[in-house]
Amino acid sequence: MDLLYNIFIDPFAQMAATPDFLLQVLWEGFVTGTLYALIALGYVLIFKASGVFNFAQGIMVVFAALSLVGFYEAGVPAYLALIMALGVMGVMAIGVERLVLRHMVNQPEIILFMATIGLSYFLIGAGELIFGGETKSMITQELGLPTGSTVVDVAGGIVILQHIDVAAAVIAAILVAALAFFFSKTRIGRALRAVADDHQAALSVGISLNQIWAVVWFAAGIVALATGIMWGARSDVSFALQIVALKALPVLILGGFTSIPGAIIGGLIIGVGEKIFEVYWGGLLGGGVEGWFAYVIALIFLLFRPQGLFGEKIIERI
Amino acid sequence: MNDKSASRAIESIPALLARNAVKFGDRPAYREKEFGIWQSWTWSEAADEIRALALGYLQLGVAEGDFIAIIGRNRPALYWAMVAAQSVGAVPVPLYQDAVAEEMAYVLDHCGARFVIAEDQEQVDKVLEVHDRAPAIEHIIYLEPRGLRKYDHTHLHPLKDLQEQGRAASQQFAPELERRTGKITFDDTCVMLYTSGTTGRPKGVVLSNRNIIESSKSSVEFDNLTEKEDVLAYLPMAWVGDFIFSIGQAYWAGFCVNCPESNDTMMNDLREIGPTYYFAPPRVFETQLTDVTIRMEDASPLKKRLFNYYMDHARKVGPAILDGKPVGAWDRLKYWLGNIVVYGPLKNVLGFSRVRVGYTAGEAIGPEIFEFYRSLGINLKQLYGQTEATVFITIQPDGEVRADTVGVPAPGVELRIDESGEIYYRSPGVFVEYFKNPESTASTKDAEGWVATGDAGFIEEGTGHLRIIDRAKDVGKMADGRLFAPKYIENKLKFYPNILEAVVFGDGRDMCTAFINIDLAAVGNWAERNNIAYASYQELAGHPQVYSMIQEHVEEVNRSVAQDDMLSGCQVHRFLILHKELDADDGEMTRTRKVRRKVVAEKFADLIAALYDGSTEIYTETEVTYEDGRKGQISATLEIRDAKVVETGPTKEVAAQ
Amino acid sequence: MIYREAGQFKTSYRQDAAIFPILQDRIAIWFYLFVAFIVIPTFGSDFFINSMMIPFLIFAMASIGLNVLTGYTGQISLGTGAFMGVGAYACYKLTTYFPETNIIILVLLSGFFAAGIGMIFGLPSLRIKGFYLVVTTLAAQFFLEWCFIRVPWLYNYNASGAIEVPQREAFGLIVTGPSASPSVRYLVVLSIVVFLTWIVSNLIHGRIGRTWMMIRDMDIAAELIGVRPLYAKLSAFAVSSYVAGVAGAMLVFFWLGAAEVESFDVNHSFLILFMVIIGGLGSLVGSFLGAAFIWMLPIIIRAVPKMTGLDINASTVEQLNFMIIGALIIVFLIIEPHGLARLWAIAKQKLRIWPFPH
Amino acid sequence: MNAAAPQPYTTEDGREIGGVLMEMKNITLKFGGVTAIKGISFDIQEGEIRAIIGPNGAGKTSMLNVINGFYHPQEGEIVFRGETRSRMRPYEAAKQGISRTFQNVALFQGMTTLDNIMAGRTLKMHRNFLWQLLRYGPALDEEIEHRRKVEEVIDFLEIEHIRRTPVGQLPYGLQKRVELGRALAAEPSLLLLDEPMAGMNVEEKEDMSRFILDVNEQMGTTIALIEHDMGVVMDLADRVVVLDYGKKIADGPPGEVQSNQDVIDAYLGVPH
Repeated sequence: MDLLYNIFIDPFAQMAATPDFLLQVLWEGFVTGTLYALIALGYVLIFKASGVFNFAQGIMVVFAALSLVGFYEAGVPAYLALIMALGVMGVMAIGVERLVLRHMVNQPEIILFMATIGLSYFLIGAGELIFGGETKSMITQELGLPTGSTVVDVAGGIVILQHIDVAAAVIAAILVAALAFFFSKTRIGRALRAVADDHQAALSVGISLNQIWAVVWFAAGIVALATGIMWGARSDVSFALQIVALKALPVLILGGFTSIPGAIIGGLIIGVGEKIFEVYWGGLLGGGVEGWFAYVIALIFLLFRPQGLFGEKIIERI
Repeated sequence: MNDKSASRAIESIPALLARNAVKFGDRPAYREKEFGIWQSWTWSEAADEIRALALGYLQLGVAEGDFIAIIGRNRPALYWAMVAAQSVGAVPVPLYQDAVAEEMAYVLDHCGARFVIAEDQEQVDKVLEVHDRAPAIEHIIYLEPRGLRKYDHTHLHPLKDLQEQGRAASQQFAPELERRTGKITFDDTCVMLYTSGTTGRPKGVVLSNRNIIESSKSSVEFDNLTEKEDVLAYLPMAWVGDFIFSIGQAYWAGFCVNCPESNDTMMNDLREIGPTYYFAPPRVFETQLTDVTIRMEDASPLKKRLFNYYMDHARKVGPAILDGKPVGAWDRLKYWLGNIVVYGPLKNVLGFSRVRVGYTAGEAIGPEIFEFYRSLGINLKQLYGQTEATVFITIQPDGEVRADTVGVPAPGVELRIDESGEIYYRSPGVFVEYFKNPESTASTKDAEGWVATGDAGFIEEGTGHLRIIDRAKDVGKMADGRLFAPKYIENKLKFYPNILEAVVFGDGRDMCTAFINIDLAAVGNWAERNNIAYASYQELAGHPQVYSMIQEHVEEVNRSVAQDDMLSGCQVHRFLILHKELDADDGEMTRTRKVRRKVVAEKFADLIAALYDGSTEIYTETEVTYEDGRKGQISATLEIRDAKVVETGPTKEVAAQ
Repeated sequence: MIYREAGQFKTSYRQDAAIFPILQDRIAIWFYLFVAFIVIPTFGSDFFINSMMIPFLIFAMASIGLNVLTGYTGQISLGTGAFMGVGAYACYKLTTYFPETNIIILVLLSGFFAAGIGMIFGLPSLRIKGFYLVVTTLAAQFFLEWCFIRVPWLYNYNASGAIEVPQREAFGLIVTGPSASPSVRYLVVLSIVVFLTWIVSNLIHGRIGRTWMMIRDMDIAAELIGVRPLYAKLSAFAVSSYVAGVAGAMLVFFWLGAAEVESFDVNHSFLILFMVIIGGLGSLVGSFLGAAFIWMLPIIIRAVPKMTGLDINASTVEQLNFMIIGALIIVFLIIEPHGLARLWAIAKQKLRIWPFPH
Repeated sequence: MNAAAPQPYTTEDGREIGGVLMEMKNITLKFGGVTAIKGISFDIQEGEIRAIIGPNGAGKTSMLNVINGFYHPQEGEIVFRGETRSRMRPYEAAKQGISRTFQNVALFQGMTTLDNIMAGRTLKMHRNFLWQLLRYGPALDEEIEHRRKVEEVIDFLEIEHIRRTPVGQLPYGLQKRVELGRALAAEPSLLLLDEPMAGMNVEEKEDMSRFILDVNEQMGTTIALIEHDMGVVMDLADRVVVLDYGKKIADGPPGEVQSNQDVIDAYLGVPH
């Protein structure tokens, strides 16, 4: 009976008892979710345009952040370092297209997927070799991002809002809006969508597949850099982030592999869900459940709706 | 010599079978690749199958002296059908399976076969088609039931059922079978084989048990063949060679006959079995060598160098080592190395690893081709023979193997050359008669048993080896009286892989000219490597670069022919490349792929005229027969080229005369 | 070149269905076994046996496990490390409760626990494919990792949180623990690996292996022919996890001697996956080649600069190793998606038709 | 047009066509809002070659997919061997002896011809896991026994020379033949062929026609086939059902169907 009580009654009693704490937890979850959403966004971009499930997105985040910090530490002014880090992502996008994707046209998806695992290993090695393996802190202030926090009185208690978190949410919103604009209003954006729908059609209207890939990887690189900065500002910049980035996978399962809104909503669900579960139920299991909660949610979800929240039901033909 | 006294009693193939069933009871007698594996029958199992079939024949009413035609590719059951026929005192008549209906009708009618064993639906259809022209046929027995279910089965029987019935009626017919088998003697007919003569209708060569058994016995002893040999039966069953190798020698020595799965898998099956005793006409060796050359063209430069290096060495010392002649230790070591990296693997992929004795015959083999195989350490030899001689006339003993002779007289064979140069022989293998054709019999075989071969040749001084020049009737005189030996020139031309077939003209004329057939495999490969596009055989054959290449070959032959005083008049002055391949279906060749000179000369008279009237090209139309029997017309404008000849003074010819 | 197939013909399906139908291949296998069982223990140094051969064999075993699932059945998995962990922890618990039982038997038994867990996490594969399945195997990976930390019962409540291998004997020899000699441990590992490879090879060459490959190549057609995806996929998960579990148990008991969760983390899952990719999907030989390659590579990277007199520190070697492996994965996928095994097969084919090029 | 009542009949070449093997009653199949098949009924009789024809998008392949349980119809009944059900399941269909080939060859590309055809016998193999582990005794005996059957199929289809070739390397025509082999290996009582001659040259078509007729005649297998080539259908089929836009527009012997005005209109593309 104790167990049932601990599972079904006690957590809700706690929530009701300290609503301000609940709000704090929700906020924390929301911010984490935003970051998951951003990583997932990177995956979606590349998957939509090239059908590649880019396993290396996580390490791209780390790599982008490390370049930024690395340039700054080498004496480059912060904003210039930001631009240079963008340049690094651009070079990487072109490099990936030239050296990898171009040679793997028409390969099965699963082979491309494995190639990106190889790519992420390569980037881990290269990143550590260039920037060293030790943890670095993000140059938050130097970039002009807000620090400090605001205490808000709410529901008979307080909620602490870190300014950087607010900034993260705002930046994420801006990025999403920018991408939406890019996809619907610009020529290259529309081309990207055409490619996603039908490679042949895209080619027939004179769009070079190679260019598209480079552009889309670059876009994913920008998202990665933004994610890296936000994440770095909240914790530190380290390769451990690569494992955290894998959480984007369950996010994608929920949101679907090709849906930008799906990625965002999925990210938020996972972020908020795992935080709440950790705080209110994690203790029962000895804590640390954040590590797997997202995956198990995704697993359960898969069993009932394999095509994701926003995906269409697939009719199998033969 | 217990064997000898025992063998004296053995006067027929069924008697040999009975002996083998006891003596080699558990050794393999037949294998056939079917359903993916080599189905095997031991001698005692084979004896049982044959007996069942013989009983089945009896039940079907086969009488002594009946002819039983057998049509199909090499399969154990068809061999059994022949031996079973012999067991009941009937005469097996194997036919060429690719014969068109007309040929088949003639043969079936000529021998008056009452029974036909057909392999499958295709052959059954052919027999049914000609039934009205061969009315003696009463029953058709087939091997493969596929597609035949709907056929009227009153005169049609599956071989399996016949055997079943035979087994069931064993009690009833066994005594009759014993009686018939028991009374077969040396002088009874063993088999009748139709020769695909180069001219006229096929003739039925009647061979007695004496012919077959004596020939098999002496040839088995000649090469020390034992029951451990494996042969691959893939040559037409209607050909005397296959009968001797797959029945005569196999039964005498007790070795195993292996039948391939299908034509498509022949080479693979050859490789799997790895025969120890192997026969192939020169054409097969030639194709194979061409194939080796082509495949090696694509090899990496290093491998090519290695291959060429060791093949050069093999040509130098290989034959000598094979003949057991003294060879230096260093050369031996190098040959040993070569054997590891080149010869051994090559023999392996060709399926010749285990070949102990190999023969080629039927036509002259190119010296390069012959040497190639011998230098690899394959004991390839030549023999000279005929259906009428039950194969063996001359044969090359181990250690005396040369490309330019056909060996010494086989055991028991006497040779004679008459004043015109034609070769005559007399032996225990000399045939009984041509069936229902006493005139031909008389004109071929004289009262003392000497048989004219129709070939011209001479016995080499010192060695006693026979050398063949040409068909006796084809050896002619040119207008100025010089010797004209077309076959000799044609063979020289054909030794080039690019040339598949050549026909040389010049009898009674003042110069020699030639038709050339290119080898599509070799020339096609060459064209591919040189980026020469072509859509058809005809287009490739007419290509100027191909012409130039062939011209070089012709001129080279001319240079070599000029060396020989007697034949220097046979240099080819002008030639053309034919727009179609000479084909047995069009009657231009025999089924054994010998050129029918007369037919070709008549059919392409316009082309010959052009060769001699100095024109540089000629338009022609030709009738062709397609694989399915339909006929069509093809037309082409052919280029005629002059080839350089080496001038030789006329004095020598005068002297020679 | 060394093949002499002429005259090697099959007169029965039994011969034709042999796993090594060619005589020379059979000779080669006996030769490899001779080298592995006699030559290496006799002449190999302790370093060679302990640092190269034992881990190579264990990783090869794990690769075979993953290959069954990914290479033969087409179900990609990133949870191999965790399934190895299940085997290791299961074996640890088993030997705690049954200290007298032959440890080799316990190692083999522990695989069944991994198989059970593997089947549970394999269940979603019935409904989902491809990347989706990657996520469920990651779920297994992280959930199990968490278990290895948070369930102290699993490591007998050790303060260190690690499992430490006690000394155990089998057939009168000390086979585990610090005083077990490398040669003995090597021979035990080798025997298990050879035995299980034989078993897996049997499965692959029979009906079950065929149903796996049918699912891999075209699952819909397989289903319409009458393969039940449930059985096919779950049996693949079970066999795969069993083999991985045994490999995990061996990893701890015959090599590391002690282990924490880090030995079974997601990076090990990747490592095994790389071995399978580079070795060759759907090839047992490939699993050995891939394991040898990935395991030997860092050793070579370490050794080469030393020989040339360059001094490169350990972390640089590690990083170079990552880069090289990552790049190689890509290169292999571009040039030869079937990995070393295909190169091996091509080489073999070349030897069979030598001197012809094709 | 009324369907001919399922009466036993004798074909021109004298085969006895028996009772009804399978009957489709009023089948309707929808995908979302699209109706692929609208209330179609027809039957397949024991021993006959039944053709399903129609223009592109007429619902032919969907019909086959319903027959072997890959698609589940929203309405209607399927009677197979006297058993009525509202839907088939693929496994059940296979178990009941329905096997098929596919419009775009659906072979197991990574496996050899031999293994592909062996795969067709999966349902007939029963030796348990433990024997399979050892690949010895009963498991090996079973494997060999089925190998023998498979070799008969290989022999029947004359594909000995590609026995050990991975099917991915085979030309299209041969792949189709291997696929037929895989279906035959299951010794089906009803064989469904989805455009067995698509993409073949004349010679390959002739071969395939011969094989189909031989299968029907020698093994007595009932065959339902979809085919585009009208000539082929007229030669092969005993009875033809014609679909257009998911509806049945004709059903009967080839000659009769060929002269049917609706069929002519459908093929010429006359608007409805």
